[in-house]
Amino acid sequence: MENAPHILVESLSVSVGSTPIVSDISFALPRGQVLALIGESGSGKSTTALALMGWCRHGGRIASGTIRVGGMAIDRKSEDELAALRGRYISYIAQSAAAAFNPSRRIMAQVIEPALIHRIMTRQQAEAKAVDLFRALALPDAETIGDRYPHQVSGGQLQRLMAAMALITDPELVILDEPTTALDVTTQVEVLKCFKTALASVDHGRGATAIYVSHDLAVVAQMADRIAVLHKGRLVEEGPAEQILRAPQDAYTQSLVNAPRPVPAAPSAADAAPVLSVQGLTAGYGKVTDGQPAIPVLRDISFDLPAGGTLGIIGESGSGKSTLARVIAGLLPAAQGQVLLDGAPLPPTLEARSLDQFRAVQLVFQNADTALNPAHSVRRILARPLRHYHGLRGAAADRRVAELLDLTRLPADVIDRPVTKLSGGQKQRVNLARALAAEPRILLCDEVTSALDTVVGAAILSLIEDLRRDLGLATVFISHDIHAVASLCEKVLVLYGGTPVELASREAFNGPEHHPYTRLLLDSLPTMDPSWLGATPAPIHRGEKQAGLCPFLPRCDVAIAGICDHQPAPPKTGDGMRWLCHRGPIKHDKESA
Amino acid sequence: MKQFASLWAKAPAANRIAAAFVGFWLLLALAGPWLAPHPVGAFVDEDVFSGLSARFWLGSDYLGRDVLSRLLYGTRYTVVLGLGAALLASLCGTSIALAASLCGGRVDEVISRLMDTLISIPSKILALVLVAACGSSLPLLLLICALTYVPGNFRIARALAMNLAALDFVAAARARGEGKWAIAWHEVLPNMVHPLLADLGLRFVFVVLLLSGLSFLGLGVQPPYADLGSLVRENISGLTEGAPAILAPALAIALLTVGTNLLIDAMKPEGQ
Amino acid sequence: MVGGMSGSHRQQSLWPLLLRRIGSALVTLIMVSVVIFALAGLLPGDAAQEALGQSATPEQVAALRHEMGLDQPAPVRYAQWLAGMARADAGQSLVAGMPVAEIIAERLPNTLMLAGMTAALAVPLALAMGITAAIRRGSWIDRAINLASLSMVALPEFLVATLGVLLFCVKLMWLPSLAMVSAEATWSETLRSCALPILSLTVVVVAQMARMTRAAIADQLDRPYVEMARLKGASLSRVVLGHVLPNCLGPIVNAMALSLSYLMGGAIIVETIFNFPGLASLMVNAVTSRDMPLLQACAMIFCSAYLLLMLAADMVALIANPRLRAQ
Amino acid sequence: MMDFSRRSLLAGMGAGLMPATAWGAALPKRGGSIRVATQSSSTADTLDPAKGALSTDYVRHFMLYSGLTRIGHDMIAHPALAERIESADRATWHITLRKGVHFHQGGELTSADVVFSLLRHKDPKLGSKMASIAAQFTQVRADGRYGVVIALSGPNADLPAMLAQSHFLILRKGTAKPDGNGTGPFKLAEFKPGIRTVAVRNPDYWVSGKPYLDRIELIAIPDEVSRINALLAGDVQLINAVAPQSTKRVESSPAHVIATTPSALYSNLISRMDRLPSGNPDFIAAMKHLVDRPLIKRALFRGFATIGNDQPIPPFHPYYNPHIPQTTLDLDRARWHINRSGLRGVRLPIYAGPAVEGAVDMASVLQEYGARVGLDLAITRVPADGYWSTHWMRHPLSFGSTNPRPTADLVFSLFYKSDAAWNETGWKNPRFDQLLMAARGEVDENRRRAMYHEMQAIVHDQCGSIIPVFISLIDGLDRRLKGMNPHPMGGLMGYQFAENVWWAA
Repeated sequence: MENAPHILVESLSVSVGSTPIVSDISFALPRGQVLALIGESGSGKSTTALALMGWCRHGGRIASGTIRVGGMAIDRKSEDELAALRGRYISYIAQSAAAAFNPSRRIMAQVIEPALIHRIMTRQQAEAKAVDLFRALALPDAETIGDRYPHQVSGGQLQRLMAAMALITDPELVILDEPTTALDVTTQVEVLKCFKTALASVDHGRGATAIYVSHDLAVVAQMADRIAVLHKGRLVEEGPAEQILRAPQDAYTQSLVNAPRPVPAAPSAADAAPVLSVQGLTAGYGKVTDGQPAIPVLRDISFDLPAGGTLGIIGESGSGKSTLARVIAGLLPAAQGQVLLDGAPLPPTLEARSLDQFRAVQLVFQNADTALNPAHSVRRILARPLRHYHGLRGAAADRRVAELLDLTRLPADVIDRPVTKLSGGQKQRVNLARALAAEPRILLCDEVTSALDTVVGAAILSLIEDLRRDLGLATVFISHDIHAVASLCEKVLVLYGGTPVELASREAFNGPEHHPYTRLLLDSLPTMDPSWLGATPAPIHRGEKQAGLCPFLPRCDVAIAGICDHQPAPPKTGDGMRWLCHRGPIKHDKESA
Repeated sequence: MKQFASLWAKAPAANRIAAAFVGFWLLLALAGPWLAPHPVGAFVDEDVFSGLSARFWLGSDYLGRDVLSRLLYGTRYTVVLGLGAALLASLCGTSIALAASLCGGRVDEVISRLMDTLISIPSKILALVLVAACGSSLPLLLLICALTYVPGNFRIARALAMNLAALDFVAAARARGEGKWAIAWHEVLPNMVHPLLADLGLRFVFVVLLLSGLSFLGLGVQPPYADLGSLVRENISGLTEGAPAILAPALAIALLTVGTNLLIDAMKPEGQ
Repeated sequence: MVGGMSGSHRQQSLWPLLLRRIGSALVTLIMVSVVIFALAGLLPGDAAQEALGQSATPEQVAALRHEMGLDQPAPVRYAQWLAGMARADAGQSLVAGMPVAEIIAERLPNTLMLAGMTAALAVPLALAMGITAAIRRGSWIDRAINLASLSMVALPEFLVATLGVLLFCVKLMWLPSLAMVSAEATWSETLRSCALPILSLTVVVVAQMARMTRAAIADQLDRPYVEMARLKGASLSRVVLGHVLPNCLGPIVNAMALSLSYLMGGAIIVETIFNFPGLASLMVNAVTSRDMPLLQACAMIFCSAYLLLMLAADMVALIANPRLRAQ
Repeated sequence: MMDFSRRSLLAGMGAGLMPATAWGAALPKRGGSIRVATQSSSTADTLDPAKGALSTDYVRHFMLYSGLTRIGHDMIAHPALAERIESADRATWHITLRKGVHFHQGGELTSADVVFSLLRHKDPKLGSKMASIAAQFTQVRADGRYGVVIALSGPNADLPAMLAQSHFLILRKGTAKPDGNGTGPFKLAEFKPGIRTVAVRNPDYWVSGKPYLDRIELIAIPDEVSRINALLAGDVQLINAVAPQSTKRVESSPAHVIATTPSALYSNLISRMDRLPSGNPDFIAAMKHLVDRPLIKRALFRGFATIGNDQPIPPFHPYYNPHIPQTTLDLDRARWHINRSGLRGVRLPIYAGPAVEGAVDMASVLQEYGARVGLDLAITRVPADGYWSTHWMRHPLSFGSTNPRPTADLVFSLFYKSDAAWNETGWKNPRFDQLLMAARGEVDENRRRAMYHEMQAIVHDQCGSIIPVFISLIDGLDRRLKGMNPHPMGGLMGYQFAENVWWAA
C-alpha cells in the first residue's frame, strides 16, 4: 500500500458539453509528496486538481479516464459518496481566501465546519484543534481570531486560516489552488513557510500528499517534489521538480523556465522638461481638514516625469500605488500639493479639467474585466473616445479603430466581438488601445499585468515599451512586479503605507543599496532555487506604526533603537536616489536578478 | 430584430412557444376588433351564460352578449394598457433612478422621499380618487397603472445603477471627461437592460392584476368595453355553472402573462 | 448570529441611521398628507353634499358645511388638521360624527391581524418556494414554481377569492363566507372566518416574494465561497441554508417588506368580498363620503406601516451583514 | 280615502297588516335569530331617522322606531302610533296618539315626543332628508297629552302617507343625538357604523304578539356576488338587491327562494327641456320611440321589471291611468321626428354611469337604435362617486333614478312640479302644477283620481323624462324564513320585514 502511488490519474478528460477542457492527463504521486501543476490560466491545471475531488466547474463532467486517491475510485463515486470525501479525506485551499470565506459568518464556524459536517469531532474538540492549527500557522492571537469575520483580518491571515480549515480533518490529500497568487511577495514568504511546515506536520509527521496549482515556477520550486506542466488542456511534461527546473525537455516548459524578461528600455531624453510633475501631493478619503484627509492614503509625494520618460511605482497592496494614479487622473482630488502638466497645474477635480487635459492624461485600469463595459463591442469601446476627443465618426472612426487594433497587435476580426468574449490578454490590449485612442501625453498603467499570465504580461509590457518609444509617451508604471519595473523604468518610486520611502534612478535601483523596505521587497522575490524559502528569514512584525515615526519601523530589522523609535525618518539623497531613513542605504545580500 | 431572430434560432422549444404566444396575443390585440363576429355591446343571445355553440363560439355572457367578441376587444385593452403602463412605468422609473444615482446626495434623497410617498398611497384608492375627479378614461387608467409601478421599478433600477456606477468602466468614462448623461446612456444603461426587462415582465403581470382590481371597484375600462379582468369580473356569477364566459378570459389572462414572462426569460443572454 | 465584538459595531452604527430614518419618515408622512389633501381637493362635491345626498337643499348644504367647518379655505383646514396631528389628535369624522381615533381603533386591529396572519403564512411559503427553486435551478421544479407563481399573480384576486368561497363555503360548507371578526369571537372562530381572506391574500403576495428569494439566492450560488463550502463536503441544501441565506437576507427581507406593505391598503378587494371590516374599505368609504380627517388618518397609517416595514427590512439587512454593520 | 273613522282604521288594519299571500300560510312562531345583509352601508350609517339615506338605514330605523302611520300593501296609509288622524280641510290635521306605548328606555309616548320629532326636520342644521316636506308644516303643537295638531301651508290629503316614511319615525322628546331609543319592535343591542347593527326583541312592543324573532343582526355586503354566496353558504338568511342575473343561482338552491317586488323604482333618461337640443319636443318624441322596452326588460333585467310608459306611476298603483297608449319602438316615427327636429347627425352626449341601475346599458341600446335613424348619441360614462352632485340633471341628457314614494303626489311634487328642487327635466307646465295643487285639496276621490290620470297623460305626452321600465326589487331568503310579504314601497317588505317575519325551523 505504502509504495503504491497514493494518487493515480490515467488518461483523464474533463469536458463541458462536448468541448474538452483537459484531455488525456496521466500522472502518479507517492504518498506524502507534493505535485505542482504548472500552466497559464486556461491550461486546465485547476480543472485537473478539482477533478481529484470529483468536482467540475460550470457543468463540466469527467468524460473519461480513471482517478484513484488512496484506494478510492473518484471517477466512479456518486455525488453523495463524493460529498463524504470532500473536506474529509481530500481538502481544498482556494486561490482567493477573501472570496472563498463566507463574508457573513464567523471564521471559526467556517474553519471547523468540515469536522462537523463529517461528524468526526464535537464542536469543542474542533474549536480546540482549530486554535492549535492557528498557532501552528503562526496566526496572531490564535484564541480570538476565530471570532472575527473574514473582512476583519488581512489577506495573508485569511489564506492561513483557510489552510487551517483544510487541515482540520487531517486529510490524506490537500489541493492548493494558487494559494499565494493574490498576496504580496512579503506576505507570500510567510504563507509559503506556514504551508510547508503545516503540510509536513499532517498525518503524524509523514506529511500530507498535496497538489499545488500555480503559474509561478519560482514558488513551485520551493514547494514541489514533482512538477506537471500543462498547456492548453494537455500534460506536456511531468517529472521530479529538480529535473523539470534544471533540464526541461518540452519546448513550452523551457519557455516557462527561462521566462522572457522585458528588454531594458531605451533611455529617453533625460534632460527634457518634465511633462508631468507631482509636488508635495497628499491625498486620501473622507473629510479634508487643513490639508489632511480623514483617511490619508498618500503623504507628500513628489516626482518629475520628462516627456517619453518612465516612472515605476512599486509597493505592497495598500501602499497607495493606485490611489496616486487616480489622483493624477483627477478621479480623486488631492488634499494638498499639486499635479503639473507641462508646468501648468492640473485642476484637482474632473469638473474643472478641459477636454485637452483629459486627453493628455490617460489611465489604464488594472483589471480589464471591470474596466471594459461588458455590454459593448470592441468597436464601440474604441469609437467612444475617438468621437469624444477627436469628433471622429463613421468611416474615419472605423479606420482609426482598425489602426488602434493593429497598434496593439489585436487581430482585426475582434472588432465586432463583445469584450466578454475576449481572452484576458486581448482585453488588456483593448484596455490599452482605448487609452491610446485619446493620443495622450501621459499613460498611467495601473498593474496592467497583474491579472495576466507571465508570458502574456511580458508581451503587454514590451508592447507598452514600444509604444512609449514610438509615440513618445511618458508612462507611469504601477506594478508589484519588481523585475519588470526595474528593467523598464528610468525612475522607480517605492511607496510604503503611502509614504515615498525611496526614489531611485534605474541604475541606482538595480544597484546593491536600498532602503530597508525596498530591500525586504527584493529579498522576498522567490527564485528558482529550492533552498531559497528555507534561507529567507520570515518577515518580522513589531507592534503598530506610530504617527510621526518612520512608518516602516514595525517591520524594520535594522532599526536603531533610541533613534528610529524617537524621531521621524529624515529624507536623504545619494547618487541617483532619494530615500527616507535614519540609516544610509542598506546593502542587500543577493544581487537583484 | 436580428438579435431576436438569432434568439429564435437557438431558443429552446418552451421559449419559442412563449414567443409564439406573445405574438399571437399581440396579433389579437391589433386585429381583434375586426375579427369580432358581433358588436361588443350588443345583446345577441336570448339566453345568458350559454355554452359553446356554432353561433357563439365561446358562448354568451351575463347579459347575453357574445363572449368571443368581448374577449377580442378585451385582449386589446389588456395588452395596450398592460404593456403600455408597464413600459411607461419602467421608462420613468429607470430615468429617475439614473438621475438619482448619478446626481446622488440631495437629489437622490428628495427623489427617494417622493417615491416613498407615491408607493405608500394604496394604488386602488389613488385610482378611486383620480377616476372620481377626472372621470374614467384610457389615458387616466394608463397613468394610474404606470404611476403605481414607477416606485417599484425605481428601486430596482436605482440599486442596479448604484452597483454599476461603482465599476471601473464608469470611472474610466469619468476620467475620460464624459458628462453624467453620456455615462448614464453609454455605460450604465446598456448593462441594466436585461434585469429591467425581467422586471418589466413582472410589472406587466401586476398591471393586469391591478386593472382587474380596478374593474372590481368599477373604476376600470368602462362598459360596454372591458379588459380581460373586467370580463372575469362581470361574469363572476357564471362561475358556479363554469360558464365559458368566465373561464375564457381567466385562461386568456394566464396565457398572456405567463407567455410574456417566459419570452422575457428567454431573451436573457447566456451571461446572465 | 450577532454578538460579541461585533455587537458594539452595531450599537455605534444603528442609532444615527435610525434617527435619520425617522426624520425622513416624518418628511414622507407630511408629503403624503399634502398629496392626499390635494387629491381630495380634486374630488367633486364635499362631505356636506355627500351626506345630504340627492335630496339636499342649498340651505341645508350651507348649514352642514358650516357645521363641518368646510366653509373655511383649504389651507386653513389643512393647517388645523396638521396642528391636531401634532397633538396626536386625528380629529372628528365629518360623517360619522365621532372621533376618527375611535373608528380607526375599531378596524386597525382587524387589518393588522389579517396582515399578520397572511404574513405568517406567506413568508415561510415564499421562502420554501424560492429556496427550492434556487436549489433546483433550471430543473422542472424550478420552471413549475416559476409558472405557478406567475399565474398566481396574474389571476384576479376576486376570482381566486370567489372560487374559494364557492368551494369551501357554498359547496362544502366548511368555512363561513364572511370574515365577521368580532370582539367576542374566539381565536379558532376568527381563524376559521379569516381562513379564506388569508389564503386569497397569500396567493397575491407569495409569488413576488418567492421570485425575489429565488433571484437573490441564485445570484449568490456562483460565488467562490459556495464552491468552497461544497468542497468541504456540505450538501447543496446545507450550503444554501447555512451559507447563502445569511448573505442574501438583505434583498429578500426587502422584497418581503415591499410585498407585505401591500397587505394593508391593497386588501381592499378581499375586504369587500369577505365583508371584512378593515382599513382599506374604510379608506374607500372615507373617499366616497369625502371624510377628510378619516381619509388622512388611513393614509397616515398605511404610509407609516410601509415606512416601518422598510425600516425593519433595512435593520435586518444591516444586522445580517457584518460588513455593513462595521461601518 | 276620507278621514280615518274607526271603520276605515279596522279595514286598514286588515289590508295593511294581515299577512295575505302564500308566504304567510304557516302560523307565526316566536323565537329565532337571523342575520340580514343589505347592499349598502358606510361610516355614514345613522340611528337618526331624519338622516336615513340607504336601505340599511331604513331597515334599522323601522326596527327601532315606529311612525304615526304606515303604508299598507294596498299603497294606502294606515294608522300606527296615531290612533286616529283627521282633517276637515286637509290643511289642519288632528292626531290622537295610541295610549300606553312606551319607549325602550322607559317613558310613555306623548304628544310632546311627536311635536319634537316632527319639528326637528325644519332645522336645516339637522340635514333632514325630509326638510322640503317639513317645510309644509306651518305649525305643529301638542293638544293635550295624546293630541297633536299639524297645520300645513296648504291642503294636502297625503299627509298621513307622507308621515309613514321612515324619516318621520318618532323619537323621544329632546333626543339631541338619536341612540335607538324608540317605540319600535326591536331594541338596539349593538351599533357599529359601516360594520353591523344588532337588535333584540322588544318584549313590550305596542303591537301585541309581535315581533316574532328574538334577534336580528343587520350587516351590509356591498358586493352582489358575495351577498348571494353568503346567503347560499347559510351565513345570512335574508338579502336584498339580488341582481336579475343571479336569480337562477338562488332558485337552483333547494334551501333558498327569491321574493320579487314589483315596485315604482325607475331609472329614467332625463332630457332637459330648458336646454337645447334636448328641449326640442320632436327630439323627445323621437327618443321615446327609440326605446326598445321589451329588450330592456328582457336583456337588462331578465324580465324582473314592468314596462313603463314615460310617466312615474306604475300599473299597480291605485291612481294608475290605464288609458294612455303604450309607446313602443317605432323607428319610422322616430326618424320622422328627428328630421323635423333637424338634429340629424348632430352629436349628442348622454351622461350615464353605474350610479343609476342599467343606465349605461339603456344608453347603449338607445345609441344602437339612434344610429339607425341618423341620431348620433355619444355615451359619456361617469363614475358613480359624485354622480348625483356633478352629473345628475346637470347635462342636457343624463340619467336619474327615483325610489318608490308613498304617494303619487310626492313623486309628482318632488320631481315634476315646476318649482321642485329636483325638477329633473326642468320643464314648466302650468296645467300640471295646477292639477297637482288641486288634487292635494280635492275631497272627492273620483275627481282626484281623474286629476292624477290627467297629470300622467301630460307627463307622458310632454315631459322629457323617459321611463322605459319600472324595476322590480328582488330579495333572496332562506326558505325557513316565513312571513315575507313583498311590499311595493321597497325591498325587504318595504324595509319593514323585521316585525313581520318568523323563523320556522
